[in-house]
Amino acid sequence: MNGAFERVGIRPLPPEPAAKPQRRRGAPVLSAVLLSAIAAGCLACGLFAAKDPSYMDLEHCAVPPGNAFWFGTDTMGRDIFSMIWHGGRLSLFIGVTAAAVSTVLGVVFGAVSGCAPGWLDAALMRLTEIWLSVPSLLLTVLLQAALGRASPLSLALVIGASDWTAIAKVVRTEVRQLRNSEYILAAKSMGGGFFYLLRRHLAPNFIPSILFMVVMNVRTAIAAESTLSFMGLGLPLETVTWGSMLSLSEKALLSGAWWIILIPGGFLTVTLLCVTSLGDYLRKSASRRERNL
Amino acid sequence: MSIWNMALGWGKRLLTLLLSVFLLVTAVFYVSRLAPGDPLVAYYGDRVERMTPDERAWAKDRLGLNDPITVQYVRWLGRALHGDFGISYQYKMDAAEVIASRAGNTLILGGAGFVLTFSLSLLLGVLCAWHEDGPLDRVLCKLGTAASCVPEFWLSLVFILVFSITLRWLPSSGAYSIGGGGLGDRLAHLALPVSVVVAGHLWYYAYMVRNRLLEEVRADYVLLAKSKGLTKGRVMFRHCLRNALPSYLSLMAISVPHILGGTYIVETVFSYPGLGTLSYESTRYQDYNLLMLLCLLSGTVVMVSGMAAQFINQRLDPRLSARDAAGVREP
Amino acid sequence: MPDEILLDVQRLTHRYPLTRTMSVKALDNLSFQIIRGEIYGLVGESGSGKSTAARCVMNLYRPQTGKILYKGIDTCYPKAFRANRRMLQASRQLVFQDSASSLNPRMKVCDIIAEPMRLQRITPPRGTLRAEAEFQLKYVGMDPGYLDKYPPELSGGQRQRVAIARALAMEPELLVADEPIASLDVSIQAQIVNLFKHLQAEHGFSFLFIAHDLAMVEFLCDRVGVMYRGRLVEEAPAAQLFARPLHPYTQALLSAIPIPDPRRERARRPLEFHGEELPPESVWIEASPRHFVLKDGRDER
Amino acid sequence: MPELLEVKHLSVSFFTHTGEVQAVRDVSFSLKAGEVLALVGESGCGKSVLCKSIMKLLPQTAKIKSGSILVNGADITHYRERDMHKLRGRLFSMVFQDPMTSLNPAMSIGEQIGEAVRVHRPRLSREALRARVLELMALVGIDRPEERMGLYPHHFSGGMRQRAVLAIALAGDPAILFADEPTTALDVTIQAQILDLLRDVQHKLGTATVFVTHDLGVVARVADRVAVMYAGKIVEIGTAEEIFYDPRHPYTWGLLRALPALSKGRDTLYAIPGMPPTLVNPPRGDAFACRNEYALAIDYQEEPPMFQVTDTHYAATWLLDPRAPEVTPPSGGGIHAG
Repeated sequence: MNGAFERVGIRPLPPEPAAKPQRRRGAPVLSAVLLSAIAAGCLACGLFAAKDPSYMDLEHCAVPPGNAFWFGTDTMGRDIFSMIWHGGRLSLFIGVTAAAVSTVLGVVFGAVSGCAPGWLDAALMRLTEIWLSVPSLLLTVLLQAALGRASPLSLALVIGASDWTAIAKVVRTEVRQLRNSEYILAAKSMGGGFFYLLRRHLAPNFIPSILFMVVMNVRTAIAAESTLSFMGLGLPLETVTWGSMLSLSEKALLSGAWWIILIPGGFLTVTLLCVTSLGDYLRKSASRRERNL
Repeated sequence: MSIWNMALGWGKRLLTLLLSVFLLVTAVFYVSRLAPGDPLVAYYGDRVERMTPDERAWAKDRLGLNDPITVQYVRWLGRALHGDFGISYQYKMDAAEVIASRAGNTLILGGAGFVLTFSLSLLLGVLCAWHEDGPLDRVLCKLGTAASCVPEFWLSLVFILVFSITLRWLPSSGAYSIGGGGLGDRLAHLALPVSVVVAGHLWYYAYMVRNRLLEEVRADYVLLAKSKGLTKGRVMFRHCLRNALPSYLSLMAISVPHILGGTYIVETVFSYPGLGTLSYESTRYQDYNLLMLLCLLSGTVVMVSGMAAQFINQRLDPRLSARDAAGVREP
Repeated sequence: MPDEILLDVQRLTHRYPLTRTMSVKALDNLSFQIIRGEIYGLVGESGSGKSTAARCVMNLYRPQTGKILYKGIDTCYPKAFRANRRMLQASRQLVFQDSASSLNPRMKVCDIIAEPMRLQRITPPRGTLRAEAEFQLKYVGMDPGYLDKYPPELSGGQRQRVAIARALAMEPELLVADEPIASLDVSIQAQIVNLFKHLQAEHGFSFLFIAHDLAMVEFLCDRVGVMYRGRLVEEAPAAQLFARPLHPYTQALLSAIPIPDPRRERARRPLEFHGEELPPESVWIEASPRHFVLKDGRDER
Repeated sequence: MPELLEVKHLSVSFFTHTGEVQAVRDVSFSLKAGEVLALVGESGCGKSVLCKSIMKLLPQTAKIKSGSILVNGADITHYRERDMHKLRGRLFSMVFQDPMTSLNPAMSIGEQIGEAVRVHRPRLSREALRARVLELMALVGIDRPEERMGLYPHHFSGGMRQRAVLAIALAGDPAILFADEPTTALDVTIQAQILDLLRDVQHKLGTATVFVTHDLGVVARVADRVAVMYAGKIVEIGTAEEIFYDPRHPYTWGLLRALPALSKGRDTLYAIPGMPPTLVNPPRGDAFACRNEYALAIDYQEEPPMFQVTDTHYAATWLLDPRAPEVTPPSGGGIHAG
């Protein structure tokens, strides 16, 4: 055993085994699968939902689900099965477009406000407060009125324009916080200009924290579209979306045609749930990363 | 900070509040007139379709709708400052009176929703924070997220379908049965709308309470409090909850308009005669005077509750009142 | 050859506004000079204004009054600063206290080191920016394998080395380090201080070293200034200051450091300094050659 | 003299998403009534986790894996929260590192101290409570206590806050005080005052103290006995004199040599090469071997046991094995008395 007690000094350590890539805990697999199934179904609706969603088969009004009409027909005799997929396409489109609009507005507004001198920042923030103080439904109706006729695109713009304040606030706070952080100071002292700082330093740091808000905005926008259309303030009855399908529900309630209410509403709710759980996951992983830094 | 300074600060805030409300009202006035549609319909109903152009012009003139928008605006503003908000085209009554007759119903619905939402969310939030990551917390979190995803109007429909049509337990519309009815009748009519309002908002606030409490639980001072020998309950209630309460109260203040405004959809679905249905009608039928007054009202409620929130924060949280007097250390 | 003054800070005063009417004086008539090639230590306790001084020197804050002459250019004067911007930004570099917050957590090490070169559009002498970053990283004693890592993956000492590599990539003439070792472990502190000493000997840059740890200052610095409440109370060559401190505050500060020797330490009683406010009529006198001290003006009379 | 606190083969791990972090690995030590034990080591060596695990103040991710904790002969290893809160404050209490965050910002100082008194004496009258709070504030050197009782933490400077924290910790007359780097966040001059205060209070009340620090100067000032920790283990333990004047573990040598005061006049400071290992996968054998110029081949194979040097002095290094070659400690590795 003499060799064991020989003085050998510092030896390099064997390299550490590389950390195993671990499965992220709580990844919303089910939600992702469901959501992609719904989205794929909506995109490829022409392939399997062959019936014309706007065709009114007046001989078959409010038929319960069965072999001929899988999900039944509504009070105007339209086939709910194909309406779901065709209408879903429009609902999703409005949701995504509106979220994109609100994100762009919010980021620009928030970044400007965050970088602006105090008085301008205060003025801009007051403006968002005023914006917030108009009831959102009223706001969309007024905006819609200002834009003219309701079309899916204009509705998306309106919903997006009424829902950017939350993102603007978050971006502003993040930018304010980052602006005083030392690595920004360091880059400044090395001669980095405003746009350089925004591109290289600010944006990569606040994008993860607003990502989940963007996803949540998709949810809000889908919900807002359906609410507006349901109340007759959004898209007209002939334009099929999940919301406009539900605007027939008053008649359906009287006749007890549950499928007209429950099926489109169920699709709507499941979609919202999936989007929410994806957003929740994004938020959690963003805050986890923050904690690790 | 002297009382004088404080008064100055609040005075300034009041001034900005007035200015904000003024800006809001102006913007709404102009934008609402840009909207297509015919305000005459609200006043004359179907008769409008049979009117000759001359009659139309006369009718418009009578309602003061022929002048340029700015003239109309100045006139409206001048009258409004004297407390005259014009008449509602649809109800052919003083706009203020129309609102006064409906406000009570909304206050009952919104108030009940508000009280229930906040007491329940406090309860749920504390419960979840106490059992952090335990089975109860997880189940409640999942349930809450699911509940908050359901659109209010659809939830209302489902409730009507289940409780009014299938089970026939509760009435589906109105605030009371025709021909009056007692307290029980009112409550029965309230039950469904209130539960939709509560279900829509509850989880958002409960989650807020939970996270705020957990933030406090993770603070360093909790370790010291525990090492004194305090029990978990005492630490939670005497320290964490107490520190989280000011921000919760100010959140409550901010959300007054949210919850009152949230009754909008619910009122429409349940045909509940409140301000929500009123503002829905007034936007739909371009009932300008009514619309303006409703906007003025909601703007004021929002701004006042914002101010109240700030006030609560400053008065209740010694940390914030200290920031006002920053620089004064160590007597 | 007479000593060339590289940095001349003259009567700097800086206040932080608290409310509209109140403010905190962070710097109060601060003056000091740094000679080319020397290591100047600025020590003081928290709130003494030493970090503010560093940031003023780096043009990150603008002092209310006073001048900062760098190579004869008044850097606080916007016109002069703009005219010499590139030279000033390239030849003065800053190392912060907290490497966790002074390195962008979402940038790779090689991008961090190359950032100043990219910003100043300098053609890297070793071909590519990456090669340059690799060279600098090796130079501060780190393995090139770290080039593609992100700051949160590194330890505190390694991050501080990266920060130093970034500063040195520009071949600065003045390096300002604001408490660069305060957040590190003792054994790592020694590594970083050795690195500083070694690099300074090799590059010959002037070095403003800000710290509260007097022992490290004594080891590293040529001259030391002691700050108290925004003012310089004593300034002397390091050996002299530690051997014969004159100002009561310096004496208290020195005696407060515990000695790692139980028998001697337990027998000792640290001095205390109770001068809450320095009398305004204090005068700055040269007590012995190159040893300056702030004397209470009333004592002189 | 009976042992007040006995820790036997204690191992504590954190279970995080990156794996098991073995923060404390097989630590044994004991504490007698009235003595001051210093735990020294670099950040992340587990010294603070050790204290918190004894008081059961660790987050839920931490688990005591093995070993036992005995207080006055009673085994408290498996005590639940409801048993622990009866012991905390009276049997042991703690002073934390950062006085800026360890006080409740929304409660007045007097109230916080009063609460600590009341926990253990719920039937105290108002006047008696007030008197006790004033007495405690005077004990920790807060002048004009009557005026300051009603103030909030943000009115106080760092040093004053730490005094208030100490008053809270002493409110229940604990037998053991854990002081977790109580002066690290403070300025040197304030540190000197707080250290003196701690020593005075300790003499007056005879509270046994576990003092956690990374600063050997502070250790020299306060400690009767010293335990040096590295990578979750105690590598050397002994009286202050033994550790400073006759250290046996190469890590202790390194720590002492790295003090700048001992490098006076030299060109470079001595620095322990390399970095401490991560505790997710502690290396095989002696964790310090890869930074140790005196490492033996066996250090890379097998963990050294505790070798006894004297009755009070133990060190975990194979250099103390009779089969090991004779090694002269480096100059500066021990401070020569006198």
